[in-house]
Amino acid sequence: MKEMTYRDALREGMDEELARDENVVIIGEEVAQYDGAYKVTKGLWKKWGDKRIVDTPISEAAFIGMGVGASMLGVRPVMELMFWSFHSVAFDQLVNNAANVRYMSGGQINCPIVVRGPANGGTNVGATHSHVPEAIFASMPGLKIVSPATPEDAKGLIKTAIRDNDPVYVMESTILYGMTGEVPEDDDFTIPLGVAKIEREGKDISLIAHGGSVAHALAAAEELAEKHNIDAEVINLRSIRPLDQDAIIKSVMKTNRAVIVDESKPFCGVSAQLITLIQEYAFDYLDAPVGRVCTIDAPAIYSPHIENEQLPNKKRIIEKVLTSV
Amino acid sequence: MKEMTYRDALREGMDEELARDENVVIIGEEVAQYDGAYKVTKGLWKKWGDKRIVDTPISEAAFIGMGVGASMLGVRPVMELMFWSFHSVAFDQLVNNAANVRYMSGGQINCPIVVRGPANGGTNVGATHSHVPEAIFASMPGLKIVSPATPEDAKGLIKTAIRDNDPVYVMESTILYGMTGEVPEDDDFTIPLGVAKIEREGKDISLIAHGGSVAHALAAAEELAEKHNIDAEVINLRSIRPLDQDAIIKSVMKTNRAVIVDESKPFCGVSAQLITLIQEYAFDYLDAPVGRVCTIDAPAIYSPHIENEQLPNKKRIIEKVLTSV
Amino acid sequence: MAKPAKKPSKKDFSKDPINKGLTPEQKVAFYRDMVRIRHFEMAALKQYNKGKIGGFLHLYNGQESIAVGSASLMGDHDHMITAYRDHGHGLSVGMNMNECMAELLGKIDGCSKGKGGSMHFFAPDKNYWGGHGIVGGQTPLGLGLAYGVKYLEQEGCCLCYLGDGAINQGAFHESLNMASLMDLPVVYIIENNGYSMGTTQERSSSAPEYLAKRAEGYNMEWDVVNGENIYELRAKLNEVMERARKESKPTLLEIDTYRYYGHSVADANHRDGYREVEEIELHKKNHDPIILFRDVLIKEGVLNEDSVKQIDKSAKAEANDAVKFADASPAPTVEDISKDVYWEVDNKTEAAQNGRYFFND
Amino acid sequence: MAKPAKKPSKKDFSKDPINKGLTPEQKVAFYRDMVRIRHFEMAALKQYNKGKIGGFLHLYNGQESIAVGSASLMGDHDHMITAYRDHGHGLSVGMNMNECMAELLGKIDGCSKGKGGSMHFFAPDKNYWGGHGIVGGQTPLGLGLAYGVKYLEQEGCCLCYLGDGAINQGAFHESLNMASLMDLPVVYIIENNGYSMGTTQERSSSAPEYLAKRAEGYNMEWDVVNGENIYELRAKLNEVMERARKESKPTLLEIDTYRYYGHSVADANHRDGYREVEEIELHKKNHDPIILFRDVLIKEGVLNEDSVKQIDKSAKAEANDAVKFADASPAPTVEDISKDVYWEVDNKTEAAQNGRYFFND
Ligand SMILES: Cc1ncc(C[n+]2csc(CCOP(=O)(O)OP(=O)(O)O)c2C)c(N)n1
Ligand SMILES: Cc1ncc(C[n+]2csc(CCOP(=O)(O)OP(=O)(O)O)c2C)c(N)n1
Ligand SMILES: [Mg+2]
Ligand SMILES: [Mg+2]
Repeated sequence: MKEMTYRDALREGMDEELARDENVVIIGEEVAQYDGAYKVTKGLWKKWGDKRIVDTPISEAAFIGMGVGASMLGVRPVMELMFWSFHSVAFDQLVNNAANVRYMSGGQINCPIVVRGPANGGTNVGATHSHVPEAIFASMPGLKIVSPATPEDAKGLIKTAIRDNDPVYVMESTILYGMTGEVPEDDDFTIPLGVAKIEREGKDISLIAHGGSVAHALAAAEELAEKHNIDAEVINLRSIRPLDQDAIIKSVMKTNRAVIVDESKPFCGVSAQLITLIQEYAFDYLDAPVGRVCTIDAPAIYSPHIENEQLPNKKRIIEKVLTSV
Repeated sequence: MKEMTYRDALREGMDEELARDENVVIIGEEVAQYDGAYKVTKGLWKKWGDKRIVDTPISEAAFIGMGVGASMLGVRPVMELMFWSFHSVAFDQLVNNAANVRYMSGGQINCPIVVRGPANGGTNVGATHSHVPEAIFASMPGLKIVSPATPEDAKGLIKTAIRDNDPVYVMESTILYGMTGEVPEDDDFTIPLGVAKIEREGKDISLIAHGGSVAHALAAAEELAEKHNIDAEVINLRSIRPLDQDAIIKSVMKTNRAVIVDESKPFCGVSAQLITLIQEYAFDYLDAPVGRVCTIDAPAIYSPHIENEQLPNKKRIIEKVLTSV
Repeated sequence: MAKPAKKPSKKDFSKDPINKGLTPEQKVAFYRDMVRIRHFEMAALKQYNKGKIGGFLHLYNGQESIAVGSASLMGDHDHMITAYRDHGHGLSVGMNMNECMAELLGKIDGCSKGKGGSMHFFAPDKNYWGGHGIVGGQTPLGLGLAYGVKYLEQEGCCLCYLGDGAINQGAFHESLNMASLMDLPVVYIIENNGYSMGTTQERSSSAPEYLAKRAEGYNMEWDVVNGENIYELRAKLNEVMERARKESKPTLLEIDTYRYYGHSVADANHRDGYREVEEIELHKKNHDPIILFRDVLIKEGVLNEDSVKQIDKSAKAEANDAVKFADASPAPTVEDISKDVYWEVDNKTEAAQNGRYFFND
Repeated sequence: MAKPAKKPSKKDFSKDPINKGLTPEQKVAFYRDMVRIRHFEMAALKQYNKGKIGGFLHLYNGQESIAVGSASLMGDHDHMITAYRDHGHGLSVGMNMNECMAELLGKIDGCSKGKGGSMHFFAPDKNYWGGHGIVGGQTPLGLGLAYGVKYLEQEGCCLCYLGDGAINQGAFHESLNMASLMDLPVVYIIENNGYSMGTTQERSSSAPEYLAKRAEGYNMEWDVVNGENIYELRAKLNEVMERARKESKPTLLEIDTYRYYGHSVADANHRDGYREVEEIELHKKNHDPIILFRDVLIKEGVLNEDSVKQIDKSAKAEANDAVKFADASPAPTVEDISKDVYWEVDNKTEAAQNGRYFFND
């Protein structure tokens, strides 16, 4: 094990896959010469050169489509969206082409493409730059959605995503880029899609989260234990689709209560899907409605004084848990 | 009351609003000289001329954005998307601009724009042309989503949408265009947003639907009554956002059981949001998990032999109800 | 303004090196393929009118020379991708009528197992990447195929087709810039039939005399082709394909052509609505690529009345057989709906062992 | 290739009719507004470095002449819309520093109540429609403002700004075609500062010598402007605004300019990363629009050393006062988060009486 940041874990994962497979290529705005807007690809261009690390114009529709097209021929593009928010100008390529071309061709084609970048609020960049689109993309059969919550996740999941033969959209978090944590040294270390991680065992309530919300859930769990004598289990989903439904249901059957912590907006968010599954598969085990802590239902506010209040945070999670137990 | 088709009801609604307010303008591909791809705007160009009924090139991003921009100045554009599926190439304008500009300007701006067109499967046009994006747009605060299920709805809701001072996205159905029904004659007839209609009263289970699914729910209710002695209540939501949550909860408190009929895909679909609300607000009234009948979770299949099986239909609803009671 | 007749070719392109060496068999094959496409489309129309085909049916009648001429130049590392008017392209690259007709009828033996339909023919084994329904949506994919060819260090190119209406989609503009900027071996081919649905070229594009001239804004080469003349088409296309393969330089080609039927079969306005019947008749009579090439080949002594009849008959028979094949093929089942979504799931790989992929309760 | 220096103006634009009649007061006002913008940006930078501004801060230093020159030509029915580098435009149309600084600090007295931040300044009462963060996203909105002006039968136009990197967004291409096709009174203005983040113009656009020449592909007029010269800018812009207002014809203008700071304040690579420090210094020294105009006005006898100092001092004071104002303004509350989402809800209209709008449990 070694200690590294989430950002470095992503980079190391990509670096190792670049070495392992010559068809892996990193493409996006400012990923090469500029080292990436958030420096996730730092040093890769110097190391791998123009062929493997490719800068593009500000033309998301064209370059995401380019990645999809190249992936049909067996190239394995890892595309950076500087922000996942910019999905709005490449939506057709992300949805109709990447998600549907296999189906529409009767299974003749597959797209081993990865699209990655940050998808989170909390950095005071306003409504257009703070989309959290897991729910939108996870609603599309044909796509896989992962959301690393720790440096370990970041490395293990990016490597799995690159090796996967379907389109995998990796939703990272600028807030987490600087987070440090232990990561296994093995350069074949991967984390399977569809397997959640129990970050903290507990018996009183299940807190189910992904991405940046996991840390908030864990912080809330600590305080709940200390101050309220509530022993919360915290589940880090790691991937949204495929989804580790078994882990969720098992946990809820044990704790009989759940709160979803999800940075999506509430309406048709990831939380809504999880609650739907829980009420269906653990109906008789529930002692109370499943609660949720989501982003307050409005476009993302800019103000640094208040934006964190709009997002799931420790305080809001604790309040919700206290009304749920 | 007079009998008319859903298509004619939409047209009559637009025609009346064109007469009522000179700032109303119809814009889209083939809406003028061609009378509309689905003939919803038939005759309007002949009647109103080039200024009020405007053909565009195949440039959805530009013309939707144009409509949003013009609406900021007080023009009231009613934009046709030939298919709602083409939202994929205008997503930024539909989401970031129409939904967020009011917020980002601190409430200085509003966008009285309507975007309308068909949003349904069942016409054998394959995955790229069969998107049912209510859930995606309803997840965006700032937008209003309506989905007329009958000719009466069509007329009343399109008129309300045009008079509304926020962006309203009207999701129609090509399958329903030819449906006939009674429509009030009053040319000031409107249907408020946020008020569901109980299409059929019942006491055993609530079937909650919108758009094209309402007819399936009603057909299923008839057969459930005749053959299975089950008295289903059928709720036509009419609008998804605002949502008539009271009507839903009241019904479920009465029937203690519910099945959502929703053409969205299941993952994070409208159904998931409704189930989340029901389990929260009617938790103690539920005798069984809320069930749902959605589009089978895959991209839309083309084959005319099987596509209707992928969609909610009478048979699938009845099966689901029988497992839920 | 109505669609003017095609401009006559200035040169005798039969003398172009790429055409000069053609054997009579090759020439006949081009002719036969055009005839086959036309019969396929006529058979499809019949099935549509019988209610056996769902959704849209966009016929290629009048434009056959483009797909056939293009496919005739494709080597192992050349690729093709187009929009929804895709039957001609598919047949040209070697798809058989059976799988194509079965697809239209939504049957399991269709090229896409009945999942794609008319707009979504695919044959990746023949370097044919579809068949795409969203206007302009194929243009970044075509860029990607060219990128892939270059990345894999193959000598090849991608032919990417779009309509005259499609040029006003944003993704196409972005693709042109990137193709030129990155020196990608893609040839964008505007099949200019003068209309996008019921809209004439002038009502959809504000552009110089030639749409392809927009290429200059991207420092990209461009040319215009009389699409009724398969020799001209091959000559000009060969040149730009060679530039793509050898120098990795993109081109924007505009091919003047015409469609005889409506935008799709459902388009009732196309006769004396947005265009005059006379216009259609004029094109059919004087500018039909099949008739014109037939006459050339007769003049060249490569075809005669008998062989023409024979080709016609066998193409027709092939199309009829395809209908029989399609009729006999089973429809997909409800279980089939959930297949072909994920490669890993279909292939039951280790990667697909965990988690839930489908959410049907 | 690095960014070359601006090409000197060929003509003496001070003699242009639009400039000839300017009063000394008007000229001084242009100068003062440029100085005010610069001081506002410097004050903002200071606040950012203190950690009081969140997110991005894109400074306008070096480009001030463009916003000021443009705003000086705007009449009642002329509108302005731009991207995220929007402070200069806002101040030019008459927004006051207080509301702008309060916005940067995320305060309730900000122009957008602290909801928009640096990238989203708006003043619809001054015909200023933002402030847009998605690259190119403002270009169809600008089209719509022009459409609105024409629809409402006003004599006016819309000035829509974008960067040299933004021209490769699809929506912009679509907008150019529609503007020309529909004869809409929009002036698209490329503020060409040579870089999109760390990417030089040559690495983002494959284009002829002038980016604006792409307009020819849409039958649209275009021109190039030396942005350091406010007289030239006003002369050329006035001409195309008049064409827009009177003939309802769009234009694509490219204005040669330069930014002194990084793409945003967070951009550390801009000094000896993607560009040399010498390049920055050269532009600052020889091509600064404020210094150049100051010198012109001194030569014209309109300004002198004293008045220059005075203007500088008062602009600086104004900026400092704005910081005080912003500091004193309260932050939005949690309740404020849910306001300004729907007009009907905010205005408690009858239409908003039914149904649930927000879904916070
Ligand atoms: C993004 C998008 N907008 C609209 C449509 C509907 N549509 C399909 S084809 C077509 C006309 C295209 O015309 P053109 O590009 O000239 O091709 P042609 O049909 O003539 O081959 C339209 C408007 C679509 N499929 N996708
Ligand atoms: C669609 C989209 N892609 C990427 C970005 C990130 N981004 C913001 S500004 C910018 C550079 C734009 O450069 P240019 O258009 O030249 O304008 P300038 O910053 O020089 O004023 C980029 C890549 C964005 N905001 N939106
Ligand atoms: Mg066409
Ligand atoms: Mg720039």
